[in-house]
Amino acid sequence: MSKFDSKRITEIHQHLHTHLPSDSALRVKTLESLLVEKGLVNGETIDAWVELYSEVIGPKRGAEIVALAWTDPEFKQRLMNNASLAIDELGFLGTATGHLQVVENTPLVHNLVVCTLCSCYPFSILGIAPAWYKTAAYRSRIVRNPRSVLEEFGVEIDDSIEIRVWDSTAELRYLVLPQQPEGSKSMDLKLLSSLVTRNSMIGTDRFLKINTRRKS
Amino acid sequence: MSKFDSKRITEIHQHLHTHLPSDSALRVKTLESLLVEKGLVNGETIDAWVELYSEVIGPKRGAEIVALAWTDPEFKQRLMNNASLAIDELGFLGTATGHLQVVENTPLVHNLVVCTLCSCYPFSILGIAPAWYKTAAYRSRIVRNPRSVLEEFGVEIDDSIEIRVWDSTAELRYLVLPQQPEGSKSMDLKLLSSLVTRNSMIGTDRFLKINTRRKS
Amino acid sequence: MDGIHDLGGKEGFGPIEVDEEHVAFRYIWEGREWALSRCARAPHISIDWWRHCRELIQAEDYLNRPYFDSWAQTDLSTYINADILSIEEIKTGKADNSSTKNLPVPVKLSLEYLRKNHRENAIKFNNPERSEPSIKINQSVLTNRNGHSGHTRLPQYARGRHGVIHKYHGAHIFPDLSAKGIKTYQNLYSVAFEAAELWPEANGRRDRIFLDLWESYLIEVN
Amino acid sequence: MDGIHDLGGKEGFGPIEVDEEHVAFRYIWEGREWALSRCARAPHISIDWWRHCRELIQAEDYLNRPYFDSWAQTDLSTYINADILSIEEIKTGKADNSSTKNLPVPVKLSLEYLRKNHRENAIKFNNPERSEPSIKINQSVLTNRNGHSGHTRLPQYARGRHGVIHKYHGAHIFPDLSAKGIKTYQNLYSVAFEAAELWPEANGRRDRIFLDLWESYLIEVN
Repeated sequence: MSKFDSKRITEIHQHLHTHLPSDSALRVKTLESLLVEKGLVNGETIDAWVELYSEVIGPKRGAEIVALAWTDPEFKQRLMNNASLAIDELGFLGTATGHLQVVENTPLVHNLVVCTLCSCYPFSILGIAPAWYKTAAYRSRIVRNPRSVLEEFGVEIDDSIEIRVWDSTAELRYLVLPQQPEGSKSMDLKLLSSLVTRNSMIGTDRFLKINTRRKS
Repeated sequence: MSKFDSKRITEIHQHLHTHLPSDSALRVKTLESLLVEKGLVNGETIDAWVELYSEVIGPKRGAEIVALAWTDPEFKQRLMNNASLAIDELGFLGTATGHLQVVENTPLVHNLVVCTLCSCYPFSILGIAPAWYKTAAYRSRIVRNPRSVLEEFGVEIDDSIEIRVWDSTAELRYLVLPQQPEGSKSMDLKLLSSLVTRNSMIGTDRFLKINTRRKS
Repeated sequence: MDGIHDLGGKEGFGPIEVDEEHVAFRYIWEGREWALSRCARAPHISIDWWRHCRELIQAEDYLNRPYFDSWAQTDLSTYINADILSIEEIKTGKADNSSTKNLPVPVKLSLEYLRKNHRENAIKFNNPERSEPSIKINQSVLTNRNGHSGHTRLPQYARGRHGVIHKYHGAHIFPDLSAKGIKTYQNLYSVAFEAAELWPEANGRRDRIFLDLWESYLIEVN
Repeated sequence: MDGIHDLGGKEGFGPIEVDEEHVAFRYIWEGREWALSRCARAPHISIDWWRHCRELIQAEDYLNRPYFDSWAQTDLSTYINADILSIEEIKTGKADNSSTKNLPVPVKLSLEYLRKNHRENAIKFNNPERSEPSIKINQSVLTNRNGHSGHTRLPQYARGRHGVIHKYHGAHIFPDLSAKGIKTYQNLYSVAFEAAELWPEANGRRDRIFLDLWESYLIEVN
């Protein structure tokens, strides 16, 4: 029997629909405890992965990449040419960034990232994706009505600016390089990276400010 | 303000999603009691409509039409030409049959009816549609995989037979005229109509039998 | 609109419950909702606008809530939109009668009356004065590639596809405009599509799918 | 497959919750599921087969259940399919250890180890030996009109549409076959589409949508 049989998976999902507890926490507990009991995963390794993505890896990494690109033209060049190689210099290469593409905002261009078919995201530099990024509402609307979605995020984009929506349909992940805010030229890397919001690296934020620190 | 504003309806649905009780019976009770209290509907008229479609109007009417078409070639001719006029002779004209089209099964053709966009159905001759007819499963699959759907209904259709699926996208309703079963030539109208299943008039049944009475 | 209601050909909806008990209404509330939908409606409503209001129900509710429940929600939305009911009234279940002073008083109709006069419910949607087709039977047509965000009756699965005119039905009310309160008539045709024209896996299958489509959905082709 | 997951351009999903608290995992179970998905997988699995298994979740569950919940269900389905877990074990929560005798023993990895070696999780999907594009930059292309019932990465909204080759990315694993356990490589391109080519209401809007598409999704046109 083929191990790649859609019909069998459909039947399994029907069984699961009937037999799984409706509480998500219980579902995951069932999966974890069975895998641990069967010796398929190590409980402490699971703890370490949770900690890694709760404490170590998050959008701060992306913000550091952006700040460096603003201040170091040679790094920026390497980043635009091959972002996977460039972030490896910083120790940020990892889950889902084996193929990474940076897309740069300019006065005339605004970039936005989505995955309409699932929820692809550059985990090792932005951490776990925000919940809205994974919703049917964002995935369905952003490719069709990017301007109205941006308005909901409080971002108004002039009609003269071209919006480019990047739908991550392959194993290529995207990072938006936002524009450096006015009046930040003299700031150091640490201060600069604190200006970079997570949303600005996905494209649902555009106008970074020098007097507000990262909120989201 | 336009009375035909999609955005406003979307907002209303969001309010309703939040504020309606989740129990369907309570939702309908709320609607009914408000309309009655406001003098917009008459409670006894509602009772009469329920009774009409519980007791009087149902697939028995369609079965009578079919039996008459089998036995009266002139009626059948009128039925195929203009089904709305023909069923009016029998007193069966009514809800959703103002434009009715009869499609006839033959040894080489099998007809099936669906409404992929909502759930259009010829109420005044078949009564309230069966629940499966209104499911996403039937509506999605019957236009694409009619043969596998028919198999689920226990109906096997030879590859040499053409399947015609009628998707009721307009205000035109369809009634399938099934083939008269072998060995029923001598039967009277009443007996003949008892052989006609509701599903055979939608197309999810094909092979009527003279020794089984209507089940569904 | 490219909504969840446009289900033709979509995959992943599982098996069909075929062994259903044959009963008009499984629950009392189903019958009440059916009857309510027969007795009263918001002013200015058309079947197309009502259908569009149903399509606009949130996708997850559309798929998960019972069928007649979605009718009740649709009715409620049209009454609220027409300022006949308010969210507040629906929350409390108590009517504020100020808003309905000028509406006609409903009549009491008996079962016997409804049975005898049921044919009055057979609504005609065609314009009998217009019955000249502008596209001939057997003519090849290509359907529009796009829909639009309003109500339309050209399903996604039949867009940008080649078919053949099978039958002419006269000029019928055009739903896309009717859903915006504008009553116009347009020629309506049954159009036949080969299964293989619509579905990638249907190659060699001699089945056909028929849709009733209005003239502006169609382009004549050679 | 033309499943519920193929959401691009679909209408009726309502507003976006933009004021979300910035937190990696809202609930403990979300973190556990994320971590589980990093630690173990059913044999023979590919990312494409896993995604297809997620797409096959019943549409109403796909829309209604929380995001990482659907990951857990997907994992469970792949383990059951690989005969590593059974429905019975999942129902009772008790493992029957007979089925996993020959599987490798999992190692214990510390946070420090994971942090230092995280780059090992950056998987490459391209074939570095193949890097010659067969379609030139700026070439006009037409996408396939149809998908198929298996896993594919050409969304419905971009089928049968004209675009322009924007960038070449080398030969990448072809997902449609990878989801069937067959590893092949095919040239991958970013393709740019004018908004007005995809959406009926976008006329005059100077926005573009870029998708990463494999060669066999594309036909060169003039």
